[in-house]
Amino acid sequence: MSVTNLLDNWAAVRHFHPIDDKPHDPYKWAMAIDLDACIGCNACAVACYAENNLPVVGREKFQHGQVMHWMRIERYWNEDDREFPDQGAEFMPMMCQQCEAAPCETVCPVGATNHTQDGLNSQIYNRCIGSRYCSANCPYKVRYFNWYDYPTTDNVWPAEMNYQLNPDVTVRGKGVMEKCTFCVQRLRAAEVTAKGEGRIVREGEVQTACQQSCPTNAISFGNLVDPESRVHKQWKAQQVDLAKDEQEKDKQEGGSDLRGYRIFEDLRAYPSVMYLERVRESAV
Amino acid sequence: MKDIREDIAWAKINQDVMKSLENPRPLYWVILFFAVLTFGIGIGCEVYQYQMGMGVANLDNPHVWGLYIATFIFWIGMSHSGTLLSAILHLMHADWRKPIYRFAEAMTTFSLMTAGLFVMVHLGRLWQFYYAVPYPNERWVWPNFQSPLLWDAMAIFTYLSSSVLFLFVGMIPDLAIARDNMHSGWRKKLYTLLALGWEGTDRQWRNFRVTYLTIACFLIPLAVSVHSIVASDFGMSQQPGWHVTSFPPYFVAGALYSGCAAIITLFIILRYVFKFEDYMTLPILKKIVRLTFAIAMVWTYLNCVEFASVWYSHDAVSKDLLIQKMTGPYAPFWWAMIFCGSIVPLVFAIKRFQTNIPVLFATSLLLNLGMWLERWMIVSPTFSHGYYPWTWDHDQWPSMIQWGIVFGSFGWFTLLFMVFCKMFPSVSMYEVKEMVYHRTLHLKNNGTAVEQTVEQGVH
Amino acid sequence: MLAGFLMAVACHAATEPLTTEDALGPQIQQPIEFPHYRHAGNRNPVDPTNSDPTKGGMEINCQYCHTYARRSLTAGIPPLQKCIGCHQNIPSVRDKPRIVELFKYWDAKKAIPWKKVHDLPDFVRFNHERHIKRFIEQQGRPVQEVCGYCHGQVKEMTTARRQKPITMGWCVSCHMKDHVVVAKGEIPEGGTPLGKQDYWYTFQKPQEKKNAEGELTAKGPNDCWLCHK
Amino acid sequence: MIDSEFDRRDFLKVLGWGGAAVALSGCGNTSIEDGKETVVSYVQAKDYVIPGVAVYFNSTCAQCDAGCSITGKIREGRVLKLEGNPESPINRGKLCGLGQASVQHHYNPDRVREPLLRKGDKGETISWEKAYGLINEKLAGVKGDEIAFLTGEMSGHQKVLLGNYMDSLGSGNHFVYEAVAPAVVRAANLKAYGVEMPRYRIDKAKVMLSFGADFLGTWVSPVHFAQQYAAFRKGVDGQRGVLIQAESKMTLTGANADRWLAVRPGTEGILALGIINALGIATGDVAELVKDYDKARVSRDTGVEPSHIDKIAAILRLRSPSLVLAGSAAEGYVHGMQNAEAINLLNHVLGNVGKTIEAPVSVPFPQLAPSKGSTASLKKLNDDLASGKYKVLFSIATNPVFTAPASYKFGDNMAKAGFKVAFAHYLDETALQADLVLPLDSEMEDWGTHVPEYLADAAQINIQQPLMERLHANTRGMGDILLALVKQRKPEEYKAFDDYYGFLRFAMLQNKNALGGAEKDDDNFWNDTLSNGIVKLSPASGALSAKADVGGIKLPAPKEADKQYPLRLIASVTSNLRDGRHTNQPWIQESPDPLTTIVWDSWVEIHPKKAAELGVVEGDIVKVTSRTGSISAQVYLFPGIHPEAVSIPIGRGHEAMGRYAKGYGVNPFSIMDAVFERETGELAMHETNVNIAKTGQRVIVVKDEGPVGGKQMGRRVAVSRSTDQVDLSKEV
Repeated sequence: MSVTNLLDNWAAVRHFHPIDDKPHDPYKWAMAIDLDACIGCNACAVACYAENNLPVVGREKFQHGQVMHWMRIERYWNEDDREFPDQGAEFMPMMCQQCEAAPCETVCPVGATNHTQDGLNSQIYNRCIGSRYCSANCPYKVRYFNWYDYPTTDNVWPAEMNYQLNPDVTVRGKGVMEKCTFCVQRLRAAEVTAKGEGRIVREGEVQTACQQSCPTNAISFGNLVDPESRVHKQWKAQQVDLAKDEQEKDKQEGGSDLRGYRIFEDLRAYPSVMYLERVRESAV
Repeated sequence: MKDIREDIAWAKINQDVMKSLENPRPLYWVILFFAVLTFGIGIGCEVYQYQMGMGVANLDNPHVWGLYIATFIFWIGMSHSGTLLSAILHLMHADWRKPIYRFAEAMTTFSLMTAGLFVMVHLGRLWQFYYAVPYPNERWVWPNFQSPLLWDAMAIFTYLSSSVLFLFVGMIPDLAIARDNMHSGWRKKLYTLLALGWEGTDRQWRNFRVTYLTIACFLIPLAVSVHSIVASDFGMSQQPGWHVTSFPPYFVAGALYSGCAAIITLFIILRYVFKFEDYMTLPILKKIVRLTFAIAMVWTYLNCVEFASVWYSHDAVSKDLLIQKMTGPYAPFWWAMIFCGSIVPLVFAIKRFQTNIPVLFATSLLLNLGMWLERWMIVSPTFSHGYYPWTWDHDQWPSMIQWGIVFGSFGWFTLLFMVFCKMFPSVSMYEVKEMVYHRTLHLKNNGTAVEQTVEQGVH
Repeated sequence: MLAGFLMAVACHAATEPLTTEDALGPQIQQPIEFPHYRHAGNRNPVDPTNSDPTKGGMEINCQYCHTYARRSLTAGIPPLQKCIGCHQNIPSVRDKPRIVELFKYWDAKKAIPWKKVHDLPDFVRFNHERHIKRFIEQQGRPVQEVCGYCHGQVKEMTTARRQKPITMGWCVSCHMKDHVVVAKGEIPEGGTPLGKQDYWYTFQKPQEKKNAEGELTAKGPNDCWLCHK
Repeated sequence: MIDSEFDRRDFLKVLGWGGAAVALSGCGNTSIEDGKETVVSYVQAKDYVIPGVAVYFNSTCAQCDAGCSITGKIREGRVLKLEGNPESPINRGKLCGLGQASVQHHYNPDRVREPLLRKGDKGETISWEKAYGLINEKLAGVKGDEIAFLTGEMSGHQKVLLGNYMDSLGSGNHFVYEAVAPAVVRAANLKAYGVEMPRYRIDKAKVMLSFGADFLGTWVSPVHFAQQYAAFRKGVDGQRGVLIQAESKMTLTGANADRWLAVRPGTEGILALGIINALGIATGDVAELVKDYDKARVSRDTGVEPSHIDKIAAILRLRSPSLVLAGSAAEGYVHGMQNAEAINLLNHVLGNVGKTIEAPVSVPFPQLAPSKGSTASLKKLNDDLASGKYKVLFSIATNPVFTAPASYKFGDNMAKAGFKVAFAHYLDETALQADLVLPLDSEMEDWGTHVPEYLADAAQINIQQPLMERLHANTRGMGDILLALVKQRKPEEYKAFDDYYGFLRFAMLQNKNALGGAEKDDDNFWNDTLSNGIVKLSPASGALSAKADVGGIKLPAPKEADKQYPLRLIASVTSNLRDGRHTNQPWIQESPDPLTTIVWDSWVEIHPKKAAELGVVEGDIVKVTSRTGSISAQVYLFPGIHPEAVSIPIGRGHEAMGRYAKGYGVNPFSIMDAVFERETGELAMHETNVNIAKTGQRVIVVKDEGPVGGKQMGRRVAVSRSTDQVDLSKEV
């Protein structure tokens, strides 16, 4: 640990932005969520609780806004003053967008949140000192802080319930930040297996918990670099470019017939999650 | 009006100041008692928070920062006026600063210490704070040098160490006086130790002047940069209401403002408690009041600049936030901030109030309240009305624990400050003598013969 | 000022990981003092054909007993059944006190409560499988050497004792070295001349420039999320 | 391997492997298992048991009756997570939140762990031998007619065994009760299509018109339908399917509709006839029936704008095939049957029968087919109990004390039975009333077979098998208990079976050939069966006897508002809570209601317009009073409800059951009037009228959405557009 080492490696540690000379290779994990297919059933959110050892905080803490759902389903209504929401609700699964130029990463004083070369925004629990700057700087507000020590809190994991905890995921104690990881434990397991076999992870070999449970396949997840992956095809079909802050479809005059978009694109965080706009029939 | 009486004898100066180390008015003990009490409450709250987790402060996702950060900025800001008085005015040869710069510098040091506590209190895992310190470690990991929070920690630490040095160096001649005035006891030993063998020789004086000047020069850019860095905690982020270019000067102005207001408060208290009426004179108070008024107007101007730039920008989100501050759940506090910060100082423009101690005391407290509210209004509304509408306005109101720690910090500061004033000469004796001497020179030059009744002083 | 000071200290700091006095950890009392030297130790150097255990070790491959290591991130402890599998056929040592103890556990169908020696903190996940694949299977290095990188000369011990500091800096120091990449195996379709090795390195492709011997090298992954998740 | 015999139970032990310590660890000083010094190793281990590597076993989800197949992830003997089994045509690898939460049912700290015998107000722990002996003793001298069995929907070999036991007792009193069941729709379907539950081919439809069928959330087989819905949205020939939902209170399905119509409660049938009228393609009887239902009248009665009726009729005419569904919103009235019939008539008129409504899959083993639940059965049981007909009552995994309308006074009537045995997972409201409580295994410890009511492609038998060792030593599988009981009666016939596992294996092997295992030997067949988790049978389906029968359809005019009780209470079924049997699973409690995002509590949904009229705002505690009783709950202003109705979800308001359920929310069954559907005798769940009074209290509603509600405030977060602006054909 010398300054040379610091100077040599710093840029490598800190920069995996979508810049031309640093292409993602062989992996860039990304997602596409079809809001037209999403029915808002919450299966993904519960699957996330099961996979990632999320604590159930209980009514009182939920009221204080201390809930820990990495994946939340937002429900929006039409905003014109109709008497009834006669085109239904808009459901919006929201989790960490794994931004390429993540606002959270640069501000962490201890470097507990970093960018990995496979395009994930990592969160290292044991490095976190709980300054919460990352959450303060997150435009999507998808980071969740352990306000209490849930492992020792009554009725969070009482006896036997703790048998359900996933051994591949750390159970977080008080004072650390956490967030959606794209089920990194599954990704890493798949990557390591693939490396051992001298190949890259195949499409469909690894699924996130939310994707796996989604009854309508609204969530697709995969390697954006892999031309065979569904995610790659979807992003391409929607002409959404990871490295751009304004997509082709937004530039077209009079709008386009594409429906892929990323949230708050103009903030230049380059999120890794593309949403597909919800569609409603014009004939009824 | 004269800043100080020119007929004041050097021996009397020593006598008066040394008396402050012995028997202050009873009010001193009352203040000290309350300081210990509130500090105790604060400690209790912090221990509870440490045990239970940050949740007891009633912070939430996404409202992750609250009064701790606001009060942290408040204390950092408070520290700036000490430097202004002791260093900037020193370089500008403003003589009137001489009787008051010592306690102002002490205020700088102690408010920085208090601010430093908030960095700790705020951390979710206080026991791991050393991860943020760049030192060679067995983990082979550096902290993140990109983070304004890390700059912040370093800047504060640097500022604190420099301020302590500055305070201490400036005190050496006076410590020697104290040493010589004490006959025995632990205090004598303490002063002897701290006076570093000061004899008042020419050579010592020469070196002293150079050292003092050097530190003063070093301190000024440091002070400005410290608060600019605190401002960049916000300015460097992407959030509406924070991502403002004018934040560094705005923060510095705010810092000087609250610091000056605090100086007025402490001026009045010390003047009474330690019977410093001859040194902390009303004309000096008047000068600080005028200075404060000027800074208040600068702050008001910068406030308007911020509003205007938000208003005329095309940033709908920031604009939204500004409207929300004025009309939303934080509106009472926001308007209170405007009232206390921009309307109340108008009192200072009225000549008759410029030396009216009760009015000034009340006003200075209001100004500080306003400045504290300002920091809160910078921190909190952005959380409850940021980019993402789904997470807005989670009725976040600080819990008693959070308030307890905030009040505890005032107790801690007062405790340190009051103990300092009782332990060390809070009026710089050698500089007051200098001031008196300048005064007589001035009179002489004007051809008014004043009979020198100066008896031989110590130096 | 302070930062400058620390910088200066850091500049002077050695590039080697810091180790402390107690890095090796205490000698832990195990329920049965398992003689690693007997099982894995070298054969009698004087007479290599002599397999008399009193004269030397039996050179049993580490992976013969520690079978889980190559298949899982956890190395695990061999099931008791494994010990018995051999020892029920070795009547000569049957009445040795340690073997008697072993059979007591077996008869009671009770697992031996082995104590942890290489006890990583709970939030660290070291992957045995990957390291074995990388160095033993793909690079063909000797098993005892590879295991020894972290576990030391176990073949000379009774019950194992920690031999390396196993701190994060120590792990990282190895990951920052240039390790030789051996190209072997056939070139897969669309692959590179490196053959199947191409995807060994998630975080760093093998370097273009070769080392002094003309071999390709690459560093280990430099990603916090590989071990902490 | 020393022990080569295939015995599943041997290795499913809970082993505290070193990895388990990792599971319970945290950061630094927070670890639960900090300081654990020993590595726990195996004595013997199967080849495929590798510490740190998960094994997977297939089983069946028992959280609802849809019969989704699951794959359990097992590490070191602990089941960690459930996924859908991709081999099942019902759920095709998917699993809903409720299914995911069933591990929390299994590990629930509030499960009953010992057989309990009532001693005054307390339960005394007794042994199983004593419990069985007691049952035998109490049954002595009791006539078969005096014994009643109350169960939920049952199928498979457990049903067979229960039948055998009942036969041995000479009792025919099997009451199959489901608080939430499409019983009226079944009856209407039987009339319209000749089958109770045809196969709905949502994926083949181009337009769907659903009258309150919450097929995405709660109705019949939601995971299966949700998958079909995804295909439906992708469209047949690239034309995106159009969903129109008509109901008085928006369901999850309604929230996904292209057009949601707020229908005045009870007028769904009128709307259906109005649409037939507007279609103008009906002839004969049907045309005669609908001729009075012109747009103006229908619009007046139902509150649906005439322009919408036109548009719907137009799109139904234009795009074929379509699919019309009658759901719970239509059936919950006195005239629910007529509503459902009128709606089914639409399918006939549109010619959907045979296209999107197909004949159901027939199950070759009728003895395994499910006995379908209804609410009428509970009514009958309740009446019988009230008359003191039964001396012994077996309640098997049901909770009628919680879900029966308060006016039944079910608890009091139940007390009239001399001896009440409850097979229970929790000490719920019903178990507390029982004299003897028998603790059941969770579905992750138990053996069983299930045949779902709604089958997808082909007939199938779902296998339920233990995913791990029994967590508590003294719980028993339902099959094991039934076997022990039937052995008391017929020891000779059942002496070959040590346990239910033996019975099940024997029974399955006996039919090996019919189950497609003709070429395999017994062990292979059995192992394959267990490893697949499903036995798929060859597809066999008949044709529907499609006839448009208008006889009996006579819809009443919408009711005038009751002066004293002006509002209609809709006790809604939410996708998380269903009938409240899962409320003690904390993931379910904390998973926000999809529409209101409320957690951990009940609420009263009121339309904002109505709320303004009543002067209530969000968070006001209001007293909701019906003729039967009153409850108090917080108000939530919900735009998706007809202003003449208020809605309270069922499932919360438990007074017992466990730490996560007890004391959260209110139970709308406690104010539900006992009004019944005229033809089927089912409880009419939407026929309760209520009034609302402010209590003056106000609370903060605990929910996920912020106080700006579902507004985006001009931010581009969730974006919508209409079909004429997009080109879906190019999508992948």
